[in-house]
Amino acid sequence: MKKLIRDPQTVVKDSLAGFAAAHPGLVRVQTDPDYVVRADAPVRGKVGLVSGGGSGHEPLHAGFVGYGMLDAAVPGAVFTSPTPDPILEATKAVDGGAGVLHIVKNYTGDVLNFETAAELAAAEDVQVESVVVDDDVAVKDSLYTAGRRGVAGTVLVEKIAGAAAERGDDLAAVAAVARKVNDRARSMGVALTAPVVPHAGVPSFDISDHEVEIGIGIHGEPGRERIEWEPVDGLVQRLMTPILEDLPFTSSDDVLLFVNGMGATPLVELYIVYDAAASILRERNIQVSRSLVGNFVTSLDMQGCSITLLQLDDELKALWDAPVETAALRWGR
Amino acid sequence: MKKLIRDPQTVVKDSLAGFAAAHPGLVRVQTDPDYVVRADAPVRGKVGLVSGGGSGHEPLHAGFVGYGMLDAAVPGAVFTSPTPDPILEATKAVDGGAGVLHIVKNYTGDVLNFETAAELAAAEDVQVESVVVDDDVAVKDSLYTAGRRGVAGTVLVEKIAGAAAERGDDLAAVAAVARKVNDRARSMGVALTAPVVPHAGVPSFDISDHEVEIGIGIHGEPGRERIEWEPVDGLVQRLMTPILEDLPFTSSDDVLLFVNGMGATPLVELYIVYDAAASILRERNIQVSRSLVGNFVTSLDMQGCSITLLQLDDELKALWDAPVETAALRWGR
Amino acid sequence: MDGLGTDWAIDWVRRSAAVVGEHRAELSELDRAIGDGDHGENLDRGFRAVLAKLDGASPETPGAALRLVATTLISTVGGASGPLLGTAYLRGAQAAGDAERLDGTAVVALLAAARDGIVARGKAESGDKTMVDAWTPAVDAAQQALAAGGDASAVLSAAADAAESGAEATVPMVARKGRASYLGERSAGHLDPGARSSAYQLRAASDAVAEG
Amino acid sequence: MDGLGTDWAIDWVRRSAAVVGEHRAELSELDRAIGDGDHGENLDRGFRAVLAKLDGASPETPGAALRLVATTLISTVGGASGPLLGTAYLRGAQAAGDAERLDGTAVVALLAAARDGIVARGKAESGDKTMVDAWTPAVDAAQQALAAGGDASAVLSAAADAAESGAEATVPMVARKGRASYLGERSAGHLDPGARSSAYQLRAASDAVAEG
Ligand SMILES: Nc1ncnc2c1ncn2[C@@H]1O[C@H](COP(=O)(O)OP(=O)(O)O)[C@@H](O)[C@H]1O
Ligand SMILES: Nc1ncnc2c1ncn2[C@@H]1O[C@H](COP(=O)(O)OP(=O)(O)O)[C@@H](O)[C@H]1O
Ligand SMILES: [Mg+2]
Ligand SMILES: [Mg+2]
Ligand SMILES: [Mg+2]
Ligand SMILES: [Mg+2]
Repeated sequence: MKKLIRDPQTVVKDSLAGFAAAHPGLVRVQTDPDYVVRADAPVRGKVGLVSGGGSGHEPLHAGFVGYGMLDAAVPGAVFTSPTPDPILEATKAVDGGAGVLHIVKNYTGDVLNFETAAELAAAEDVQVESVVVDDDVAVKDSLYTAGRRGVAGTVLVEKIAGAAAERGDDLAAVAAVARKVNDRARSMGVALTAPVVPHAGVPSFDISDHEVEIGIGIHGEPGRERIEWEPVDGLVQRLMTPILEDLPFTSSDDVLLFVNGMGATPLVELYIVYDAAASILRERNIQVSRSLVGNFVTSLDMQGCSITLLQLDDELKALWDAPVETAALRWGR
Repeated sequence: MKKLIRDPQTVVKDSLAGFAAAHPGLVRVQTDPDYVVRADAPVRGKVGLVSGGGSGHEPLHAGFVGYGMLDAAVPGAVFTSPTPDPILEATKAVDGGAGVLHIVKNYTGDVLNFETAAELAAAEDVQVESVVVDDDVAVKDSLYTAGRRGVAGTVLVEKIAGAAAERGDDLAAVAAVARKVNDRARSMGVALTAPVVPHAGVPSFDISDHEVEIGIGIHGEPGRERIEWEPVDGLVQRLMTPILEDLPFTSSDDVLLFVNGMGATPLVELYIVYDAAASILRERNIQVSRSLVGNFVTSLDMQGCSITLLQLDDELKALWDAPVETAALRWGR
Repeated sequence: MDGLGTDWAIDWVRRSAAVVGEHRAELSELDRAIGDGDHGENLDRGFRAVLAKLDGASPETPGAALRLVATTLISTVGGASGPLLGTAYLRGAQAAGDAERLDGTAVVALLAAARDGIVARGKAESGDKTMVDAWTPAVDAAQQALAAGGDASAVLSAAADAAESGAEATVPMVARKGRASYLGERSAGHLDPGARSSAYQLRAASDAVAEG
Repeated sequence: MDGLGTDWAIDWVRRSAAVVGEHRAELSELDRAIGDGDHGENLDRGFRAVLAKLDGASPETPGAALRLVATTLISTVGGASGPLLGTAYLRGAQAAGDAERLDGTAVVALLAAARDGIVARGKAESGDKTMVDAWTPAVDAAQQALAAGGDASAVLSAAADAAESGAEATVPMVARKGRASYLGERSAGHLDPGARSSAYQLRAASDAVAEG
């Protein structure tokens, strides 16, 4: 295995050190336990937003810490949810008196560890609300399963809830906006290759040179189905159909179209995916009024992408357009 | 070969269609010949900036079209310089009466095709100046060679010259700033894997699972030297030493440190590279006052990175900090 | 004095750490097939931290030793298995209370409490292809061994055997909890990593009796 | 009437297009070794465009046919070879002027002008491992054949032979121009793709004589 690393054991710490050095005005990086907070945290009177999860999905989450988005990010080991300690410390560090929202991707590990941290925070008199993101339509949801995964839609939740917090919404209102985004967002992904986790040193699954995995997650889990490679329009149709049917999205809806790279797919391809997805929406008379294309919720060096649709309304558009200043998403300042 | 494409022959056109659809307020995409211009081009009285080159380096160049940076980008076929026609058309389309600067990466094909376009533009009474970017220290420069390649430093030239044009500098002044950036920028890269060009379908060079190429370019050319993989600090040292010695950068210099991903290297690794490079600068008492980390000048799905140092002064810092609004680089608005 | 003491508990912990370290690659490989490939890494990180903690501490009761395991796993493992196993050891420790020695009845109570803790947190049922499918047969077998007049040693030996068979029995199951559930039908045909590691830990508990 | 006419020129162009198409993969493979792997693709794109243009045009002189090749290559090939070969055909066309037929002297002048065009634009010298290393021996051989009393056919045949040997002779060279120069010493041991494609085009010119 070749990677630009020192040692598989120190990947997260070393990367955080670089992140701290590269963005001194934006964030502070705490160590032992490890988490990243806005340079000006805690912001008095503002609801604090904390997210986190396994590392390997960069820029998620640390790349979204800053004005108008997250107040703190808590990175676990690669693909492994963080433990409660750093979540608790981050929660306390960003509490400006208005309470803290935990944005948690729906994985058993993330949910359990954030849950424990929230209980511990409550015991220290920090008001915590939690929103669980589960936008991945590849996974069947039911009371008797682990439910849907949280994938790329997380960025949209973090951006929009962050804007709501920044405009002064209280904790219940910020949580409600976050849930609204999650309720209206649907995602699905395809992988051409599997990621290589540093401490494993081999691809997370084996796949031949002419096959793709449909319905993959962001942790190197195999997907729901393996098929022969086909040109982009067919692959995009396989992602779009379940997405469109699920909400469902219907004619004259107004959407944000988000094409997310898994980390090793060139931008030139992501824009081709965007083109294919936009055509499908055009046919269905669904209007795309906002868009996002790039590597935002990745799976190390996996090749592939996910598509996310978010049903917009005026409030969500205004919050999406509101200024944001983070390492990985920035506009308006 | 698996890629998220329709057909190797239509990769550039399909991707441009997606780019146009994703960024309607920012750019217009012209076809036959193909180029991308600012939505508000030509900007009256402002020097127009045109760059271009082979595709496959996205977001370079189209991702840098917009306020405060390029007025137009001219994409050739993958890894192949564009022909004079689209360069000429783009040049005319962005001429706001103050002349046009061509920013050309130093490759024989790019230089020759831009040269021809500039002659044709002059014949149509458009004033054109050209700046050739050649920041890659991996290549020995001499009168009797093709000279150094233009690599990641191109982004810095485009950003800073774009800011100079936006503040109202005339053509000679914008060209002078662009040359100043090029004179003070030095880059070098390392590859872990080779890119797969769509119409080739196989990696541009063969490399084993325990070797790396030092001193690579951005077109899948093999580098100067092949060595056994080693941990990041050693690799970064091999890039930094020639960079530092070349200008040379000396103690108490103030620099911009730019870690650029080649397209398929996870951000988590790029920040580790940043950490390693920043340590070396710290030891040498060189101050890092600006930084950039991400995939900006890529080589399709190559794994690897380049490091660029730019010696700063107050003017360059102010121009770097000036507002920019493009698909891939944005701040201040 | 009758029953298992603190030495047993400490030896259990050390043996668990050793067996997890030894099978780290196997556990991650099992997890690679139907999860995200980190289970061995996660538990090994946790148990190495437990050993480090143990060196600086001298728990005075089995319960104290297990509480140390619980808090350390919770604060070092992360993922799903960290809080689940952490809760198991925590509830086990609570069941053991301040007792200096645990007889068969106490051991059964400890195991049942641990299993209940996993279920309370993870909401998995038997047959969902999780570590519960090792723990529940283990608890059942332990109860039967006790009813048949077995002592602590017999109880643990029965639990370890049943956990092993339970883990094997996860192979044909279709996962309904944890990451493997994302695979749907494709999860069948693979052994659940958490069930396997649970079986290792229960075997360690039984093996430690000889020394206890 | 003596010498080569428009039919010859058109046949040359068609043969060049055919041979480039046939050897597209080989040319790209040569370029993959010491460049960026697109040389066959580039020229094939250009010559296919030339064929398309030719179908809608009926050039009246050899010069007009070569001018069509020149402008089409310049506007479709890109890269280094596009402007270089484009300039070669443009200068060749200029040398041919309005003549309806080209004798040996005119063919030598055409080849020399083409070569000079490449050198003027690309600044490569002999031995730099570029297409110049095919063109310069070709021009030299053509001049010798003419001096020895050869006609246009003999001149082209000598040029084609010399271009081929010239291309072969690039193998040991260390590149000093073009992308291959970035490899330094590592460029030795490989044949230059532009020299090979130039030799193919000159062979096509010679083969076309039979039909011209
Ligand atoms: N809801 C649950 N209840 C019980 N056990 C579970 C549950 N979810 C997951 N597990 C267990 O956790 C194991 C995976 O642990 P691990 O790989 O360390 O965590 P993660 O899935 O977060 O990567 C599974 O093999 C399974 O036995
Ligand atoms: N300065 C130069 N002078 C003459 N020929 C050159 C020069 N630079 C490159 N070439 C020729 O161009 C060929 C490469 O063409 P091609 O691959 O189409 O363009 P690119 O190098 O832009 O990808 C080389 O093999 C060489 O023969
Ligand atoms: Mg995990
Ligand atoms: Mg090329
Ligand atoms: Mg796991
Ligand atoms: Mg080439």
